Amino acid sequence: MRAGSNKYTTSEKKNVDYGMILQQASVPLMFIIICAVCIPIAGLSPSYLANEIVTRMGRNSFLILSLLIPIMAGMGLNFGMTLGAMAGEIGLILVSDWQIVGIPGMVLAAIISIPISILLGIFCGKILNKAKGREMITSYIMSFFINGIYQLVVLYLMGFIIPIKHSSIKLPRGYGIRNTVSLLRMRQHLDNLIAINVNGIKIPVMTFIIVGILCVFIIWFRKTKLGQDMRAVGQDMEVARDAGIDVERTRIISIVMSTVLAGIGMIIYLQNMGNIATYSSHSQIGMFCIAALLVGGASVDRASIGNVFLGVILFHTMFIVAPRAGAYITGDSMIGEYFRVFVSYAVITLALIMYETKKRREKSVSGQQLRAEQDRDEAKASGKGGNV
Amino acid sequence: MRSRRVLFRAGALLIVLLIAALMFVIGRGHTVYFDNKTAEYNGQTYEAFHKVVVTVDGEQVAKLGKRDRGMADTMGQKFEMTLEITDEKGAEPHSHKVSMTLPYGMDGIIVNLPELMAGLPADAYLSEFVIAPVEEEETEEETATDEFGIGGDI
Amino acid sequence: MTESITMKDKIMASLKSFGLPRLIITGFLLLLLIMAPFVGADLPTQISNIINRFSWNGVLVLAMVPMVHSGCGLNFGLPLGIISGLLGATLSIEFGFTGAFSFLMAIVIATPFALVLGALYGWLLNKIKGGEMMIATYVGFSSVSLMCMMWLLLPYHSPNMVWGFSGKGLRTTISLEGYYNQALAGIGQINIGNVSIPTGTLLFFALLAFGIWAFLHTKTGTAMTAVGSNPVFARAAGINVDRIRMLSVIMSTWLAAIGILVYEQGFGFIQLYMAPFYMALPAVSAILIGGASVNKASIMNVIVGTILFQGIVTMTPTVMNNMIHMDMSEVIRIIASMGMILFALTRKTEASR
Amino acid sequence: MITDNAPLLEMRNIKKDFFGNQVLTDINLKLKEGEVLGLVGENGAGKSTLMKILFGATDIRETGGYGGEILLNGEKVSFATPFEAIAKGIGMVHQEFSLIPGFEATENILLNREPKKTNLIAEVFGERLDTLDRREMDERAAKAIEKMGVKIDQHMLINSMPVGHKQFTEIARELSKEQLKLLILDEPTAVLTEREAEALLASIRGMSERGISVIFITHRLQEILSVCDNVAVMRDGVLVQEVPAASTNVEEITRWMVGRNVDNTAARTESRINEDARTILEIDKLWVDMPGETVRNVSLSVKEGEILGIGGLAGQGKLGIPNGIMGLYQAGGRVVFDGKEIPLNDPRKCLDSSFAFVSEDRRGVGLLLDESLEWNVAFPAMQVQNRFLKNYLGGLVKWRDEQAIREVTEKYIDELKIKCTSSKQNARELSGGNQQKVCLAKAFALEPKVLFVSEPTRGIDVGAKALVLEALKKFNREKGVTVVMISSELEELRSTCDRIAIISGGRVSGVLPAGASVEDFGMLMLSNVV
Repeated sequence: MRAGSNKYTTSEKKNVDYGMILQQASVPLMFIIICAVCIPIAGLSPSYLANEIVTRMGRNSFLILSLLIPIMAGMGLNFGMTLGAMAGEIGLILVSDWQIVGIPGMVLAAIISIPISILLGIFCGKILNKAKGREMITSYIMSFFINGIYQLVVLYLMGFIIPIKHSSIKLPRGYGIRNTVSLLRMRQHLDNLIAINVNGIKIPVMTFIIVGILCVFIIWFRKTKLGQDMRAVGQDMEVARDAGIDVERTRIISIVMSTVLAGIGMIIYLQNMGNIATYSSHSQIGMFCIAALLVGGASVDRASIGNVFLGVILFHTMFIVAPRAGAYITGDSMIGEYFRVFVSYAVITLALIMYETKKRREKSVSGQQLRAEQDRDEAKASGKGGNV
Repeated sequence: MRSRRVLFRAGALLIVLLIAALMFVIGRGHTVYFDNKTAEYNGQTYEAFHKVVVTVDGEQVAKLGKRDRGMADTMGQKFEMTLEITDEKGAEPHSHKVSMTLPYGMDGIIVNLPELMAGLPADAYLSEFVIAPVEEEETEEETATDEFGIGGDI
Repeated sequence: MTESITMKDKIMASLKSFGLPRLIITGFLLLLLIMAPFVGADLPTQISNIINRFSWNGVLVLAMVPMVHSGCGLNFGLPLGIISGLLGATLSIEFGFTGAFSFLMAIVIATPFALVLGALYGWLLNKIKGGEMMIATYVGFSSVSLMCMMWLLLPYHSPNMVWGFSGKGLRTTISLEGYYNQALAGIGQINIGNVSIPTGTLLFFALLAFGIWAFLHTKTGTAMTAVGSNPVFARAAGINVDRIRMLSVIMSTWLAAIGILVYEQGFGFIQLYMAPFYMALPAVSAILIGGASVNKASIMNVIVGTILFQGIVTMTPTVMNNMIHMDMSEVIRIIASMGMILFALTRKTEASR
Repeated sequence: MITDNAPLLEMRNIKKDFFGNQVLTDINLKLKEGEVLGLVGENGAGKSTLMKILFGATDIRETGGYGGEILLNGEKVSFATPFEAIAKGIGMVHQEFSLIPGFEATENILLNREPKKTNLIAEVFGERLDTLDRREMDERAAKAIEKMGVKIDQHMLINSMPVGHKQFTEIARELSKEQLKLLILDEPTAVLTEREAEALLASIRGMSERGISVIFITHRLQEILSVCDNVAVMRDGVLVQEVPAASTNVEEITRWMVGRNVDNTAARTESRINEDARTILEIDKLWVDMPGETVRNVSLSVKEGEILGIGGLAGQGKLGIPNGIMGLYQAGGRVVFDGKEIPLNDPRKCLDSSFAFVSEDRRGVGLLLDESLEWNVAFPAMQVQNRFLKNYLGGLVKWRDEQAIREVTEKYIDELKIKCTSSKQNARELSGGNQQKVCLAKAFALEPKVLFVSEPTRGIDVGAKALVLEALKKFNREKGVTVVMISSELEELRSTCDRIAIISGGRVSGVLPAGASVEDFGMLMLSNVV
């Protein structure tokens, strides 16, 4: 009986796809328009703008790439990437107390952050397995919860139980870490390792090489058995379970990988910034990365490497030009600041709404198909069926 | 097969640990201070030079007159610098390549150049630079407000 | 013999349903209360503080109840209601109302905003059933950041509210001195030694709480509970589920608007810009600590939860400080409240409707 | 020695009960290599349970295992999980698709059995980091598809495939397992077009030639006759017949399926068909979009005061009728009650016209599991008819009348003998039978003129069953309420109803008086099965 709708299904599918493409492109398009309007108003020199964008691409791409794997495993936007960021910060704080500087310092910080990230990732993954269907809100609250633990460790245990030697990073009271930890002797060491200058635009080649390696890794990872399992789990947990895939474990692994990558990404991010805002560097990072990814045209259940780079460019262009443009239009510099915050949140809200409505529409589409089929059936059968 | 995996894992872990250890060694950062000061050692006086130009990694980091102090940040225990020394005013400067091993435990290291050039042992020309503890007012932690302290500025 | 086993089982079962986090938090507060006199904290002052802060926050926590009842989940979109309240507050001052009357006018002006915003919010939540909590969170964030621009741009003129030097744009904090500072708390305030009881505020809270309680006993209130308990059942019984959910969202939004006004009259200031940003989280964790779940909440949960939560907020700094000379209150508050929300989100029975 | 002559599969004295409820009794079955066995029986005859036992389904073990023994190639086996069964060469294609929608056919065919290539990273982090060998995958999938003999595009995504091809992908997945010796097909043709079904039958013959045994479950008896070597007929948990397909025909099989001893087929003794009674409810060209229970073009008339039964096999659409009329699923057509047309897709309008409905989905639709019995019983009446309310302020405030609610609940607790601690107990804590009684009480409290009851005895014990049916009859007799009762159990319909309509393929295949012969009903049930 349902086979009768075959042709119908395929033709309908094509129409839906056009709509989908348009919908996926809508957010990037909106941002292109915002940027196109704001860039001339802001009046920034092209070279300054290009420099800023290239810097931010180097700084943020790695972090944003860390979001891709949980999306692949169907766990949505990993608001818990903040956990990895905190692990990275702990690594950096310790390394700067031990006075390990430059690239070796970064490598060591990464090595320290990995076990912490793994532990946090396992914890987060286990909790998310208990909250299937509401992963995002749970990972979001999780980031606050772990932030509490992080504060406990950094503000009370460091210098108290975990030895911290240097008074330049320790609070005067003898324990706890200062609000800012300087990474002066690590600052942009990675970016400058192989830096070339094209028309006054500094390109941090080494950073891009590392981002490139991660991209290659992600592409390779998709081809592995684990990557295949994650895609399967992401699309249908029950079917994957029936086929013998360990769904829970696969989901935990995806969160662990994301957390570890976020930790390394945070180290790259902070070496560019040159200092750690101990208690606030990580708190917004998840939100900005997610917003950038979504601006690049990703959705809650679908994201590609292309989305990452398009997102970084568009989102950060908006970020750079909005305050200036806002100040020019309204005469108040704060307007632009608030505008970009608003846009960041609005784009996430929009993406979430689009995702949920899409989920619901998919359900109703199947209903409508059946209905239309029955209408035809009804038309065909009318006259034939009699009363009984 | 299983033991093979264990072997590989152990190997990988070992490599990571080795890298970590290596980073500890090669990544150790020091600040080296150069003093061009008259110093005394074992009753002998070593006169400061008229002018010393210190070059580290091809980059001139300090130009020191008498009683001057210069500094450079370095990474690793092996430290090389080139000194361009002018003994007296008007004299021809002569250049020396100096290389030394820095003690791991010291963050800041003072090198007394006259003593160094005189070929004295390390304990003579090296001393630790200790930052005098500055009394700081304990900044009051912000008092409990009703909002969560988790916002950060945006 | 068997009696004792079932007794034990029963205790274990009730403990289990009560939840370990809740138990820890209650135990912790009790410990703080016991410790307080020993470490030299003044208990009457502490209790007075708890009562006062309860009176400020009670209505905000109460605003969770309608949405939880109709199955919309925890109202992480509380800031939307708070914004309505702030609009009411600032407009009431702008229009030149003063004293306690300005409080009344603030409520009157806030109400239409709350109803309209609540209706829009409810319409949205009906479109995205199943994903309410995450979207509510971000609707709250978006609206707060949008209002940040509005506070700067809207043509406010009252010299008590705008920045002195530029003459436009609202200040981040506006003093309510001369307006409705202590407008409710001042009514019939009782002072016994160090303890002062804001009778008016408590009565106002009681009034609203009674209102909600009564509403839940009416025909529509019963329908709301049924919608939350099993929406399919409700639909089969002829209930317009979307309409009931919409009503609950409007009620929650309106209560949030009133809640922030009550908070301000106790606190003495209007806080604008990013202040409402995270206000949903304390309210959410308070009602959960009080024993509510993602789709069940009672007035009793509100009262107990607010007292426990505010108890921890006020007691920890003083007691901990006196005890170990470390002010860990902030950290403890974050861990306790976020842990509570996490726990509620991961409960299986609460997760599936 | 024994192994050589032993059949591929032998089931000896298989018994199974669910909490004392015997569902399989002494099943003995033998299957030779390459044999195709058709397994037929009404819903609930025990086919699925038998196959679950064979396939090692976990819920069998969780409900206390089974009796008897299964021998595979003469060797005794007992599977704890389906994976063990698969390892031993048993494959099963379920009625519901178990496919990843965004994957190609190839990826689904080899899901979690993909050929891999190892690499250095996998040596460290484990074999899940082996890369997939795409070429090998394509080859294996192509081989499996070829084995099946039906052409499907192995690179097409599942969600852009026609339903039939999804079914074939599932079959190819089983065939791709090298060790496969026995394939169980559970109603595979239900979703296929005629041409696809033909292809499948040809494919089954092909498998048989390759030495793979097939157990083929279907309601389409013609298919059984055309493809199977033997036919096994089950009824009420007993294997009633096993004969070579060549020696029988559709009528005979039908009789075996529905036939019972004359002693206990007593139709309702007081069954009355009042030709003069006026038609109270007229259903005209109704279609309902209820997934799995689609209704198409159903016209029925219900007479005042009768009990009309609606029967048919599962999935044929009988459940869609009340759900569609009551507005729970998208529906179209015309429903006229007492001369007034009832708008569809609006539950409230139906309730306002004094219809009531007891849903087959007790826990999902029928009850507020986390509320008291009082609420469950009184809620619809309160909302629809403003009963159990006290009006204050001139009707502005409608206050719940707890007293009245308790009274009515206690009345029904007594009347229907609901076992509970008090009227305040939560519905979740009751047993299935008592929950069903609460659902009835809820409907009775509405005091309807027409009552739809859907599967009133599903999943409840025998005692409760009798009580529920008796209550329905009493309600019909004493209050003169017209009852439309939908049930999968023909016996139950025959003992309760006055007339019985049989739904097959979403359509009415006939209406017979309850006293008609079981064979006649059986023929109607199987007439245009989909």
